[in-house]
Parts: sequence; structure tokens; C-alpha cells
Amino acid sequence: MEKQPLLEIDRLRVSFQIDGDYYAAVDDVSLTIGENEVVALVGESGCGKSALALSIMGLHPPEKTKVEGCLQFKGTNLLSLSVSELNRIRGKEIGMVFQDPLTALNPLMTVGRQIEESMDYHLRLSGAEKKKRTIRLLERVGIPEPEKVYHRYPHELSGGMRQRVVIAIAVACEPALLIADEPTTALDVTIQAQIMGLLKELQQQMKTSIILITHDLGVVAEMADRVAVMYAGEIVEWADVDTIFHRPLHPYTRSLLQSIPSAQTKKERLHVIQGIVPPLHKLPRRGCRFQPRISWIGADKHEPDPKLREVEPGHWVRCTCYQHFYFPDDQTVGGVGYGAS
Amino acid sequence: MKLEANGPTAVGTNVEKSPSPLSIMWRELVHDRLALGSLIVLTIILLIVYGASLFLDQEEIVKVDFLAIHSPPSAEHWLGTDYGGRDVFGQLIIGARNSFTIGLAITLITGVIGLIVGLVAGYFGGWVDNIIMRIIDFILVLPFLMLVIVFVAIVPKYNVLTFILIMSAFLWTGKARLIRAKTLAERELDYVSASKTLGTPDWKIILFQILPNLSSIIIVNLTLNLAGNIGIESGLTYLGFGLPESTPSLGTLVSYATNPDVLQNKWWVWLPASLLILVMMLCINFIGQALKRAADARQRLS
Amino acid sequence: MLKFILRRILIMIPQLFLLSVLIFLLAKAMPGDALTGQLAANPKMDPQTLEEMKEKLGLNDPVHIQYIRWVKNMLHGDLGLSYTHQQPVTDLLAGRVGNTVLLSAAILILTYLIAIPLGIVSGRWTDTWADKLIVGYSYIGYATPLFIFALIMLFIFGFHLGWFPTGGSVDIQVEEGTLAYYLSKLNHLMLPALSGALINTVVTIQYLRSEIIDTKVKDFVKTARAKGVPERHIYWRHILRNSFLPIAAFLGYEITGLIGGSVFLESIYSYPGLGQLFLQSIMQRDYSVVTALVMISGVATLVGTLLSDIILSAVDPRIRIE
Amino acid sequence: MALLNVNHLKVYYPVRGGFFRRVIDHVRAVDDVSFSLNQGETYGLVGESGCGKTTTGRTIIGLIRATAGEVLFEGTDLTKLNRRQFHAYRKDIQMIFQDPYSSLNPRKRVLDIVAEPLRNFEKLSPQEERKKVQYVLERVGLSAESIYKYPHEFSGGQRQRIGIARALTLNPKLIIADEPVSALDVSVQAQVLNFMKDIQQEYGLTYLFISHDLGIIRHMCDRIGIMYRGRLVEEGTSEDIFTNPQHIYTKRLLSAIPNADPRDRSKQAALRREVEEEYAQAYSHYFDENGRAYPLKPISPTHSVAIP
Repeated sequence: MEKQPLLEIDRLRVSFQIDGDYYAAVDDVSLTIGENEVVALVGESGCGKSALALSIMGLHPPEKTKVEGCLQFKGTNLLSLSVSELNRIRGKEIGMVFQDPLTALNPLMTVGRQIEESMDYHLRLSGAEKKKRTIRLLERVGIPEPEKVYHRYPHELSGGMRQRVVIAIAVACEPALLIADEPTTALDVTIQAQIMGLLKELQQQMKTSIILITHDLGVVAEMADRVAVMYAGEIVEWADVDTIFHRPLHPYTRSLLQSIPSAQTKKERLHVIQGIVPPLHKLPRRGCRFQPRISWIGADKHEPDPKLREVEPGHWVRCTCYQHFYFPDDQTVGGVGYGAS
Repeated sequence: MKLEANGPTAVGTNVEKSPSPLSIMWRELVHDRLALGSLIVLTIILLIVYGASLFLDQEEIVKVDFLAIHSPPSAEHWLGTDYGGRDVFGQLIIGARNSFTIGLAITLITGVIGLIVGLVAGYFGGWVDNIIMRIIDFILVLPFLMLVIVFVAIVPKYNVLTFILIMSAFLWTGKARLIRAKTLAERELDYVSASKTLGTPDWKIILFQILPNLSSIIIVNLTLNLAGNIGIESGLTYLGFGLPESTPSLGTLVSYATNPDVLQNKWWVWLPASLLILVMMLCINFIGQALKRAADARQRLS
Repeated sequence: MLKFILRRILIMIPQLFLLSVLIFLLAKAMPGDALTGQLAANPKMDPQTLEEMKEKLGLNDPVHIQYIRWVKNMLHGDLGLSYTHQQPVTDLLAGRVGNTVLLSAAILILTYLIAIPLGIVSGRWTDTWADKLIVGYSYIGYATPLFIFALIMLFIFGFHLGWFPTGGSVDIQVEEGTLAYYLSKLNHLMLPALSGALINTVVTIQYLRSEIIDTKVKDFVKTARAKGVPERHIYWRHILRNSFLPIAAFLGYEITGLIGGSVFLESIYSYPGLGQLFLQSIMQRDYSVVTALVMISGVATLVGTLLSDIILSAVDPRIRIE
Repeated sequence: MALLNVNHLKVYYPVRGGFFRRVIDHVRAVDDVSFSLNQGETYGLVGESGCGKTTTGRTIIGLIRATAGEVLFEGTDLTKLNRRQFHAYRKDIQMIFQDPYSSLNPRKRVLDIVAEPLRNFEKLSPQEERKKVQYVLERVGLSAESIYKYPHEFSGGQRQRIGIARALTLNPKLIIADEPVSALDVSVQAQVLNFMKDIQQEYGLTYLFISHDLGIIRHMCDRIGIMYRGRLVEEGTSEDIFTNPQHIYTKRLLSAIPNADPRDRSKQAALRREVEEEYAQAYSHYFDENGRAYPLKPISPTHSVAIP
């Protein structure tokens, strides 16, 4: 990568405890995030994208989670830091935007206070200065009448306004990295467009990098510079956004793109990905994890121990099965052929 | 397997049935060591109490014997005698039986009333719910204990049945409120809407769709209430406003402790009854808490 | 806020009315009326005078007129006459109410002094031995009936060990107003208050614990951590403040429990308060006192629930708007 | 003749306020909505949360009482029927619900869930009933032995198919699908959508398809109605709406959809800016002084727009 990496994720593994055993929800993930770029993590629920984001922030409950590997942020390994050392980075260097703006805000605190709280520990400002900065921030994230909203409680604001407040909290100290976990999923489509515009604008103005976590390929197409497609805890494809949408290679990426109805063009039939994402404790730990869902591709076409390989500069794909992949003509629908239980 | 399953006769015999949630609850209960222990202890106590009371003559026990006033435990009187020379052990057995039976009766009566009222108010909502809730809110702010005592004092022909009715008149409200809240929540779920669009009548929806989903909550609530009701009954009897004197309760034995001399020097009169109440209530509560955890775990599963 | 309180008081009026009607009817159903007191003082009254007095007292009036008169008198502080004590009920209560209020306040304060630290420890460090101990205590406390616990406490600490007095609210020898007097009062208060609080507190512990456990996984706590807020501030500002909400809401309802509890505690510890007076009066069939006490308890409960709602609306901004 | 005619449908909820909680206003959840469905077509109702699309669907099927207006099903006004009379029409109108978790009773086995409508309308022996249930389950791609399982043993997509099987047992004519795939992952969405199309052809079903997702609407629907604050602001064929939107709200909605091609990013951003400008300028042209949309006016045989 020509850009200087801001965050280097190296062989990250995040495991959760289920009935006494640990299962990796994020398995051997390596990624780099450069300065001022938007990297999207895409995948269906349970693919590990949120678990990855929370581990960067150190937000997993330590007693039930194991995080291994290395998270090199501006030269420090975040995983080696104590909580109080991490607190100097959280909120200041890295901000986070959550999915549901209603639950992400403390119902008993005014909006102003919640934004100021993120400055309390990172900036040496007087009360008046903090208030001034907060109101400027509210204005900047597009909230009308910021002086009034400053004294409001979250429940008095609409969903879109709340999400703007959550964003204001995250960028209060102008962080170098912003992690946005499904920032528009809970919002209506017109509000989603506004929030996407706002994030893009802030990224350009503040020179922030964004890790965007989403299942919505439309949002990815609009926002991302580079994209990591995740399936069952692994990255299966990693390339710039244009490549992912115009020259995807991995069967999962290709299937996903084929299965989504588009408002721009009309498809007669949608592609159906067979089967389901297996639950965490039933994931195959060996071989290609996508193999069960493309059963018409012979087992010999998969690698026994698939690795993420750079197939062309900046374009990484896992497993060799992509070389043999094709869409079957008969998309049997109805009848028993339709996805076994 | 698959071929067989298509034949109508094969189905049902071949296919393993999934365990019902109630049997899951039972399994959880048995796996909880404290709860299992409590269940065993409680069963033993109840077997002894109900078994022995078959052979004990209540008339004989409550007969005053002035030759054996306040005699300490002996071979003849296992737990000594009280101020009237009556056998404490016999009274303990009869008292425990009465306390438990009456506690159970109150629990069941209030359970049925609470269930009906709660289901109706929660399911139909609107003005029905409004009126019922006003009544419940009113009863809940009444000074319960004092009113029960007043009622007990002024009811003309006072007996066990009136006591049960007086208690039930106050105690159904909590359950009705709980069931109503849960029914209200269930009613909003789409499976109820689905049943309506499928043409299922309301009474069937209430009984066969909603009620099964409340069963674990009801069981937990009734269990914890059973303990509470035994406590309230014996407490009132202790104060002298519970069961009439002709029906001894565990509270009757404890109430002898209002005499400081008995409390201080004649421990055998009041302490065994106190401990028996305590043990029974602890056992029932431990079972109830285990059921509660089991019910929660089921919710986390589904 | 003011509007909310006013509306809330408005809702209370029909409840108050129903309560007074219920108690009035109960009073009518009780054997004996305002004359019973007079009769006791002067048993040799002839039927003629009795009838005259009945007429004079309005006992022959229609029920609703009697009810209105009863309410009017009550509002003027006239609760009738106690025939056993031969003095106005109001005076009788005035002498006792201080003790009950003192006992209830002590129980309430101890309840929170015990519940808050234990609930926090148990909710914050779940599954530690401290938590298991606290949960164990709360289960046992929840199962134990107050009167049994109080009796056993009296048996052990009052009689057996002799650490505390076994009855009364103050030594008779000490002079009122002296330091010794207050110390003696405190000494008499300790055992009943502790017995009440140790049982009363477990419900609050359980609530606080489960609230903290629920709150600490909420999204806004994650937001706070993502801001870099240190752990102790996370607990104080975000988790505990939100967890205290239901506890605050219960404060008023505690009064209901305290009234019931005081009947048991005052009876067991021979503590001269309203609860004890209530039991004595009902046994002596002194019904004007009984009626007054039930009415007062009912009003206290209503005021308690009112207080609850006001406290809740004061701490929770979401309710203020409604 | 149309299968379903909705005429001037209104669903109002009272708003209480002031010191005595008197009714001071009404929330117009559905505010004078009219449209019709022809046999065999899919009609899409689109809009953002709170626009009244779900309320409209639930009112048609009788889960919510209409304040005014009529719902004519094969000529009979369903809003005028009492419960007993309505019962006869239950068979013909069925619903697919949004949430595959809450729409199946967790305490019932699949057999009981799917057989529920049969037990209300047909007197079958247990044998016949089980056969019929197994037949429908196989139609939706579930194995016959599923009938003794509980819903939690199935994945989201499978549960949604159980819900569809239940709706199909009585051979309905009209199915109201309320956000049938929005709770599902994208790969499962495709499965359910394809399946819905298949059974439509097979049984000649008519769909009222309610969704907020314009991509899905375009994929599924022949005709579309756009709802905003309880009113229809535009109605037309899929083609009319997506290639020739007329109402400012429709334009705004369409421009807000993320473009699936990253190369069109700047084009999309420019379009959005343009529409926002038009929205700010022409707002008063499209909405009256109370912010309500005007009644629909036809601008072509298939296309109507709410303009004065």
C-alpha cells in the first residue's frame, strides 16, 4: 500500500466462550487501514465483522473473550495496553459510532453532557470552552438549533438526530480513526443518505480514516475506498471498491452481489446461496469454509488449508475455488431442492 | 429414513420429539443441586406431615392436660408440651399440615383469579383493561395487613374458609398485574396476529396460544407465592388474627413466644415451629428461584 | 413537572374517596359506635337518654350524611374518642406516632445502607465469592418471614446474650431531654430496626443487582467506554445512576411494607408505636382507634405511591415529558 | 373487476393532551388512501417507517379497525362485516409477517402451527390433516419430518417459509406480505423472494407487498404506491415510478437509495443535491399548508401523482 498504514491488524483472532470452550468468531484476520481512507468490512450476520470492530476498541468483556494477534495503531500494539492506557486512545485517537442511536445514548444525560464527556478525559478545556466546542460540533454534524439541543435528552430527538449526536460524540476529539458499526442500518433510507453524506464530509474535513462495518453493499459502494468481504470469521476477499464490484473473484462475493435485488436495474431472478451460515460452534475449522454452500464445485477444487493470496496487486482472495466457480443454470426453487435444513 | 417418514404411519414413531419447555424446566430443576435437595427435603417433610396427621387425633392433641404443663422434651412428648400440657410435636404436625394446605389453597385461588383477570385485561385491553387496572391499583394501595386483621375481627361467622377468602380477596391483584403485563407483551407478538388472521376465535387464542407461553412465569410465580402465603398465614396466626383457634397452625405454636418466659426458657414450644416454617419456606423458595433461572435460560435459548 | 404532579394528585382523589368510603363502611360494620365510649364511662345510661344521644350524635341520620360528617370531622382533626383510654384518638395517636416514624425511618435508612453497597458489589463483580455470599443471603432473607426472624433475634440478642433491651422504646428511669435519654432510645431502637432492615433490604439488593447486570451490557455503556471514560466513572455516571431508577421508584412503596412490618415488630419488641396500638385496640374492640389507624395507613400508602412517582419523574427525564 | 378495492381508507388514532387528557387531535396513520389490486398482480406499498403502509395492510385483513372508508374484496365491503361474517373471507386473505421469530408461537410444533387454519375451517381427521400439512411443507421446501419440531430448531429463512406454508394451507386469493424479508440476511432474502414469485405463478396469487426497500419492491412488484405520512403521493407501474418519478417525495426517496456501482458515486451525490434543492424550493408546490399531500391525479392511464 502506498499510504502509510494507520492501523495494522495482524493475524487477529477473537474467540468467545460457549459452554466452557472458546470458538473463534474472527479467525486469522490481517488488514491495513491507511491514513484518511474508508475501509469497509462486509458480510452477513455472524461473519465476525462486529466482533472485529469491538476488539479494536477493547470493548469485549475480558472474562468471556480471548483476543489474540496484534493491533498496531500508530506504532503501539493496542492489545498490549492496560485499560487505563487504552482509555487515552479510546475517544481521542479512535472514535466509534454504534448501530442503534437510541440505545447508544444514556437516557438520563443531556446530549451536551454526553458529548462533553468525551472531551473531559482527552482535552484540557474549561467548562465554557467545552460547551462552545460542543455546540460547534453539533452544528457541524448538521443539527439545527444546537444551543437548544445541547440541553435536550436523547428521547426528545428523532432517530436521525440521535445518530448525528452519536457521531458528534465519536468525533469530538477529532480522532484519526473512526469505527462505524452499521451506522445506518436502523435508519430510514433518506436519513441513511444524509448520514452517509455526513460521514463522508467529516472524513474529508478531519482527515479521519473510517472502518465501516455493514451488510449493505449499496452503502459500501457509496462510501468505501477498499473493501474486505468476510465470511464465517475470515476475510475471503480484500481489494479496492471498484474491483470488488466490477471484478469480484471469490464465489461468496460473486454470489452475494448476484443475490441482491437492485433499484437501478431489474433482474428476473435472484441468485440463491444454498444453506445457511453455520453457528459459531459448528463452523468447519479446516478447509474452505464456503465449500458446503457451493456443493456443485468439487471438493478437489478447494485448498485443504486456504490462505488469503494476492492474485493481482492489491487484490487478495482466499482459496483456489474461485478459479473453478460458475453459477449453476438451474436455480432450483420450490420443491425439496431448496436448501436443506 | 426419508422414505419411511413420507408414509403417514411411520411419522411420529420414527421421529424424535423435541422436549417440551416444561420438561426442560423440570430437567434444569433436577440438575440444580440446591433445588433438588430442597425438593427432596420438602417432599419428605410433606410426606411425614400428611402421613402422620392421618394417624393423629386432633381432638386428642388439643385436649388440655394440666399434669404435664410445659414439660420439656421426653420420650412421651418428643417436643415437650405447651402451657396447656398439649403435645407440641402433634401440634407441629397438624399445624404444618394446616398451614401448608391453607397456603396452597390461597395460592391456587388467587392464581386462578389472577390468571383469568390478567388474561382478559391484557388480551382485550381498552376499557375492560382500564377498569380492571383501576380496581387493582386501588387494592394494591390499601394497607393490606391492617385490613385483613380488621376483617378477621369483624366477620361474624369466622372460620378457615372465610380466612382463605379474605386473604384471596387481597392477594390476587399482584398476580393479575403480572399476567396482564405478560399477556399485553405476548398480544403484540405477530403469532397472535397470525392466529387472528387464520380465523382462530379469541378464547382459543388466549387458552391455546398465549397461555402456554406464560406457563413458566405462572409456575415460578405460584411457587414463590406459595412460600409467601404460608409466611403471611402463620404471621397473622402469630398475631392472633389468622386461623381460628380450633384449627392450629404453625403460627399458633410460634405465638406462645409472646410470653417472654416461653420465649426465653421454653424453647421447645416455639422454636421447632419457627424452624419448620423457615425450612419449608427456604425449600419452596430455592425451588422457585431455580425454576426462575430455568425459565430465563429457556428464553435465552429460543 | 408541576403539571405532572398536579395530575398525579388528581388521580389520587378518587382513590382517597374510595378508601374513605371503604373504611367508613368497615367502621359501620364494626360492633360499636361513637356511643360505645360514652357507655363504657357511664354504663347505667337509660335507653331514653341513649336514644337522645344517638339523635344528637346523628347516628340516626341517613348513611351518606353520616359519611359526610365523618369526613368533615376527620378533616378537622377529630378522629373520635377512644373508649379504653378515654381520650380523643388524635391525642392518643400523637403520643405514639413519633416512635413508629422513628422506627420506620431507621429501617428505611438501614435498608438502603445495607442494600446499596451489597447490591453494587454483587452486581458489579458477579460470580465472585462475595456475590455468591450476597445472593445466598438475599435468598435466605427473602424466604424468612419477618416475625420469625424478629423472634429469633430477640431470643438471641435480647434474652440470650442480653445485648439489647427486650421491650419498650426508652428506659423509664432516664430523664427526657438528657443525653442518656437519647442513647436509651437509640438502644431500644437498634434491635427492631435491624431485624426489620435485614429482611426488608433483600428485595432491594436483588433489584439493584439485576438492574446493574442488565445495565452494564447496555449500548450506552459501550459508548462511554469508547469515549475513554475510566471504569469508576463508567460505573458511577452511567451504570449506577441508571440502575438506581427503579430503586428510587420503590422508595414510596416501601411505606406499605413498613406499615405491615411495624405491626409485627412493635408487637414482638413491645415497642409502643402505632402498630402495637392497632393490635391492642382491635383486641379491646376500641374501634374508633382502629378506624383512625387504618385510615392513616391508607393515606400514608397513597402518599407513598405519590412520592414514588414524583421521585421517578424527578430523576427520569423520559417521564417528565409525559 | 379488481380483486380488492380500497376506497378512501382512513385509520385515525386519538391524541390525548392537556390537563384532563382529552382528545385534542388525531394521528392520521392512514389518511384517505385508495388503490386497487387486480387478480394475479403484485402491488407494492412503499414508504419510510411510520408512513402508514403496515397499518394499511393490517386494516385490510381486519387486524385494525378502519376509522372510515371501505375495503371491497370481490365487491364485499370487509369493514362493514361483523366477526362472524368476516370469518368466511379469512380463507381468501392471508398474511405473511415481518418477523419470522415472533410470528411463530415458540410453544407450538410446526404441525400445530401449519394446521391451525385447517382446524378452524376444515374438519379433517388427524391423518388427513398431517398429510395435508406435510404436503404444504414440502411445497415450501421443508422435509416432512419437520412437523414435530419446534420453531427454534429452524433458521430464519426456514421459519419464514413455515409462515408462508401456514398462509398457503387454505389456498388464499390475496396475500398481504408485510416486510416479509427485512428481518433476513441478504442471501436468505433471495431465497424467500424467489419462492414467493414461484408460488404466485403456480397458484395465481395476488400480493400486496409492503416494504421500505425499493430494490426489493422493484424486483417484486408490477405496480407501486408510494406512501408518505399516511397518504399516497404517487402510484404507477414499476416502470412509471422508477424511470419517471413525478412527486418530489418519490424523487427524494429514489435518490437516497445507495447506488450499487461505486463508479456512479459522484453522479449519485450530484443527483441527491439536485433533488434536495428542488425539495427545499418546491415543497409548497407538493404539500398544502398543513403539510399534507394532495389527492392523486392521473397523469397517464397508469400513473397518478399527488399534485394540486
